[in-house]
Amino acid sequence: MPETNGHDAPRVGFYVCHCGHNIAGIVDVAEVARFAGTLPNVIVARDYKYMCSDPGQELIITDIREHRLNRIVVASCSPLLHEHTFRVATEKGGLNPFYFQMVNIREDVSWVTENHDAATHKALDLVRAAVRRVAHHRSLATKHVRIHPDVLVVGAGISGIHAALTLANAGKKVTLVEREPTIGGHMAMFDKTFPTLDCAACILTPKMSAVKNHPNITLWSYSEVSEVSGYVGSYTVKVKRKPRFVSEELCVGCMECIDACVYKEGKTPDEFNQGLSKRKPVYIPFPQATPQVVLIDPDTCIEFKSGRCKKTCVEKCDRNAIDFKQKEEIKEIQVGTIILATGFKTFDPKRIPYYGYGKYPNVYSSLEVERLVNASGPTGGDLVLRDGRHPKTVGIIHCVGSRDRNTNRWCSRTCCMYSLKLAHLLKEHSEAEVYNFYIDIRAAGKAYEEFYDKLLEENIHFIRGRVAEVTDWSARPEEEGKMIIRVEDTLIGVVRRVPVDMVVLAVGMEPQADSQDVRRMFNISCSTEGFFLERHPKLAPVDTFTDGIFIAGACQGPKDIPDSVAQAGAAAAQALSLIDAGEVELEPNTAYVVEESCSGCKSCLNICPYTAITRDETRQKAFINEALCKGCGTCVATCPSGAIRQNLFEDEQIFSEIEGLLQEKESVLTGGGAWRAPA
Amino acid sequence: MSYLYFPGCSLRSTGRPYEESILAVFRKLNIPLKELDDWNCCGATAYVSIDENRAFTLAARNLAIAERMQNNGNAGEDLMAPCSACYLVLEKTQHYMKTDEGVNTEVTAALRRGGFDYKGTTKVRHPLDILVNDIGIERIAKAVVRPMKGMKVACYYGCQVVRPFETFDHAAYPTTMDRLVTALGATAIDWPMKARCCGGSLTGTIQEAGLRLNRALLKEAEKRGANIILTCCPLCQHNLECYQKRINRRFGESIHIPVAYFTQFIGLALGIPRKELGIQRLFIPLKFADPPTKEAHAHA
Amino acid sequence: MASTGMKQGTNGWEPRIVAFFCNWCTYTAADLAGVSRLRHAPNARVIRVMCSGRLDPQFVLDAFARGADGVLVGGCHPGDCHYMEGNYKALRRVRLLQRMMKDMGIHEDRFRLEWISASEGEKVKTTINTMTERVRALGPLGLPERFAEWDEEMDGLAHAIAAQEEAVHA
Amino acid sequence: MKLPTPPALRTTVTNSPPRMKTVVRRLKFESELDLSFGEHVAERAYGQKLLSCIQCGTCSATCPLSHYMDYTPRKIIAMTREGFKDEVLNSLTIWLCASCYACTVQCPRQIHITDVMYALKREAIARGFYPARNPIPVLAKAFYERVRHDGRNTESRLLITLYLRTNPFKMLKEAMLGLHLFLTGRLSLKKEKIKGMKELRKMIDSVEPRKEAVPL
Repeated sequence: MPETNGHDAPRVGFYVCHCGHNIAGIVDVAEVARFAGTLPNVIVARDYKYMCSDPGQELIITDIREHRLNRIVVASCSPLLHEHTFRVATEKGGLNPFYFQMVNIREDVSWVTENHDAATHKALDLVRAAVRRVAHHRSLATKHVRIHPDVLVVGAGISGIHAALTLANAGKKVTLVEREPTIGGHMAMFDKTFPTLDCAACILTPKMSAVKNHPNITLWSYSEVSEVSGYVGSYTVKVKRKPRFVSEELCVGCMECIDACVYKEGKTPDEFNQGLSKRKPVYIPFPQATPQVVLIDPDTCIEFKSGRCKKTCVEKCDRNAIDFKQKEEIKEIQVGTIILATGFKTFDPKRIPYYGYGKYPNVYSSLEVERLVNASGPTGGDLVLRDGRHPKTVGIIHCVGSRDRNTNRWCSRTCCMYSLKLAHLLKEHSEAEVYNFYIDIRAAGKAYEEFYDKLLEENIHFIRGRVAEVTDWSARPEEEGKMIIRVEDTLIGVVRRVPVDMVVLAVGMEPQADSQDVRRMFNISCSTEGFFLERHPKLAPVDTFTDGIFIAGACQGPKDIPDSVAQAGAAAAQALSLIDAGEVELEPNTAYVVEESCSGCKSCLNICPYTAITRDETRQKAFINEALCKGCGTCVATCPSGAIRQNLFEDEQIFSEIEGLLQEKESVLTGGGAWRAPA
Repeated sequence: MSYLYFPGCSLRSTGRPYEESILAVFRKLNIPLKELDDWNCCGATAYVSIDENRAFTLAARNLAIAERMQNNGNAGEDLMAPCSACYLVLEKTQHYMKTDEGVNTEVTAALRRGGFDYKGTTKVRHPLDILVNDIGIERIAKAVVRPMKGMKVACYYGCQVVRPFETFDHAAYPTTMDRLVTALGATAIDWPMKARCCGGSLTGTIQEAGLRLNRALLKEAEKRGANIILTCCPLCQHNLECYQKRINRRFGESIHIPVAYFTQFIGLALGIPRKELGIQRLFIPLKFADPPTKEAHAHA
Repeated sequence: MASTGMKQGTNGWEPRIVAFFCNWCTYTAADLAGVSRLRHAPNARVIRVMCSGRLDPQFVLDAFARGADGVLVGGCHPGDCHYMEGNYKALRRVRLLQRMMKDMGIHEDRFRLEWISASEGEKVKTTINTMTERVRALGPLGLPERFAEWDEEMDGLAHAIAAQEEAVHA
Repeated sequence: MKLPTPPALRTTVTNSPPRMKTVVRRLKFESELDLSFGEHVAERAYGQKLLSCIQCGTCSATCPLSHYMDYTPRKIIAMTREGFKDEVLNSLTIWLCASCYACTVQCPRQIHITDVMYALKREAIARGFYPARNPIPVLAKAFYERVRHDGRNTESRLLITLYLRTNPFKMLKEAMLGLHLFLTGRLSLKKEKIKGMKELRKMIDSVEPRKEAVPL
């Protein structure tokens, strides 16, 4: 007999929510309430417009008092949305919050069913099950765990940087891990930023050095997280620190070793400049790189290949910072919360051969152009093409690898605006005729539309049409030696051939190549496209389904700088609220051992992924460490003698749910009982 | 390795040299071909414009016959269709029978009426695909007796052999034929119109449009220094070759470039007599016997 | 009461499928299906568990015994389990159960395990639809009724025996 | 309402816009549209995605013939979707489509545009929506009959029928080419015919002819 709050028999209060028309439009809520009223133990059965509203919750609270209810069932939306709300209401009414059971008749019924009768029928079955289940509920104490105050931020692009600084300024210790030799991410590569046109470096580098100098931030660049274990409040993280072959402590970034290198000229395509220039084996990504530390690329360094280099770099370095023996290190840290800001990858335009990228030298990706027009870029900001010419006409093709079912279906959100920006910069740099080929201009942002206006005023060409092909097939003398962009001017309804000297492909944003591995490591989910999945698209945009792990920036979906920064701040705030609360409530859904039934067979021991189960050798019984148990219930299902049970998911509770679901006509129990667990 | 062979109507008239050269080349490589019993017209592009399920039925009969032959001693033999139109129509029929229930039920039923119980096992292949991917470039290269040195070839695939299904090559930038002719010692010129449409039957219907398409193709091929165009479809070949004179007359051009079937080209490289390859049937004669021109040497 | 039942379905009979969905992947996916208004067959009744690893074989048998025509289990894709490897444990048990149920003469199509990640609302829809169709094709399983029959036979037997005894001791 | 039949098929290519001869009303009343047309066509073209068109114009730009069309393929999709039935079925566009599938493979919405064009051709033929001497539907019909009759197509005979039905004088123009083909043995009047004609006819006729025309 389940224990109750002062009453022996369960006295159930049942409430069905209209949710406006969301539920009531399909499910006959009146019938549901009437039906619930006929069920055993049900004292009150009501339907109400919005149960989650204050008056709705008030209904529950007063009923508990007036009708001495000791069980509450609410049929409304998904428990993932409002279970907490109603548990609180139940508690306010003076009951233990776990005497509550929720029935999902919106996401699971009204929103997925057309037929009214079918929907109502399904709702009734679910309600019957819940009413039966709740009778077996027991009063439970919520579990609390301490939150370790330190935070791990993964990825040091603008999002990671902003999140780290926010936390550090709030006095929290932050470890910031970046895969590349320098922090700054994509933003560091940009020339100017839309719509204000202030230079990316000017606004980013101060934040970068702030990170470097902040007493509360440990910056581990050229490093990758290799292992994560633990749970909200106390995660153990292993970080792999790749060897730079230059001591971070000793190097001051004077870069004399670079000049001294036996290679007079660089031979390797420069990653930071998108391969538009060459770097030496010993290099620093760019002048303001943070940390200001050079590194050696063992794949191209003679010393590593032959071991017979003059090592002019070593001679030159008066601080003896260079160390060819440096080994990879694994560091281990303890943190309470984690923010993932691993960013995005740009679409590889080779995947659309029609645009001739990699075939015609003067077809560029937008990121390449960012470097090309940058004063500290490979050409010092001189807009000179791969074939040495200066362009007189430029065509910017929008939506490359976006809004296309053959590549990526989503809109990358940033391309329209950065294309406008590049159009402006290119015209500024070259006085060229600039064409934008777009499907739709998406300038929804503060001062974005105004920027579009400005560009129109600058007499940039805007042709509404998705480009079909870029070829060197000239049909007329004046087209000779040019690339021909073939497009329909959809606003005029005529196919146009536009000859240009330079083509810029506005490539879209994609999930990082290794996003699937990363999400597995951190035990979170990805949406269909492969971006990290937020807990709720509207109400929990930076939370994940794993408590204590938050996401910020473009790893969650295409985003521009303002949005990324905003999200980074939000993620930091979420982490802070956990940290400052000091502890977090956990579902008391842990497993426990009923000693008298335990035979000590050990079959549960190696089942538990968290090694929460040990064997008390003296008493020959299994013992579960509640602090370690995450409540998956795998051991419960494994125990041959039914000695392990799980709070909130007791066998009786689930059996009674099954019974309720299927018991259309009363008493078909015959024989069925044969399968019942020893309860 | 052996195949069932679906000639299609064109290869019995305008495309005759295509058939002759195919048979000759496969004979030379000792790859047996068995003509499909009592095959019927595939329906081409026109039939679908009248009634599509009937068009599918028409084409499906051939697939069914092929399957029947496979079950009677020709196990595992794919159905080779050299004409792009036939190739696509058969392929498309196969595709929609697999993907569209409506089509499947109706066509299968119709086939039953004709005494066919079609399981859908027939695979439709194009000779280009077979030669390069089954027989293999190496094997063909080994058999070359007269390398095509100095020949600058514009490989022209046309549309329906690669589109829409892209079964064995890219829809816009196919390379199969280019690799093949390179192996024969020739140079394949790179041009963006490899798979650009020749207008198909438009030359016969809305000729003005049809001619202009072909003119663009021919001019570009010549401009890029090609001294021959190779095709893998009777209609393309017909359009590009037989209408050259008219194109020149109509647009005041002076285009003169031979247009042959890629199989004829292979045949010559393998030293098969010109007559067996139907070379004499071409409007614009091929002068291969000549030693390569100096200019060609320079480029080769 | 439940007479508000479905009028659709030819003979009025509609397959009843009990579904055990794990909280983190499949249940979330089902919510997504809802939010995206992906209409599907109303025949599945979902029971939420934290992890498919909680699936006790008895749950499945009980469901059948109480009149389910099919049982569907949904968990995270291999390697994606929120609890590291609960779904593998589930897989093992399901394999075992499937063999058992074959011996019991329950058609394999009546019991299905699917990996459905949080983002696969579409898959929830198709899975439930296809399963419903398969089970509909198989017709009612009706274990409770069969149990009832067996019990009756047993009663008859019991009475007969009792009668005999009385006759002897009379 | 019936629109004036489209411009004659002698396409004259000029860069200066054609001079307006008749005034065409550019105002459209909703009552003049057939709002069911879009879906009707969509389901006949395996192109259900037709409705998802975003009017990007890739189809028009890939199309090697779009610049001779009275409406670009993109417009045809838009008009179909919006129910401009008469304009669509009267358009020259659907007849100019040479089924090269360039649009189909590049469409960012994966709309089977070529199949849509086929569907529209069938629709137009079924409703007699084309100028009497438009050679394409005539060719299609002639071809259809020939194949229904012999199981194979004899090109020579097909062409002759075509020219007789459209423009007999054109035959003279083609005579030289025809002659050349004869001489090279690439054209013969010998009729191609299959043995299993009865069985084929049985099969074909068993298929319900597609009733393209919907009640108007």
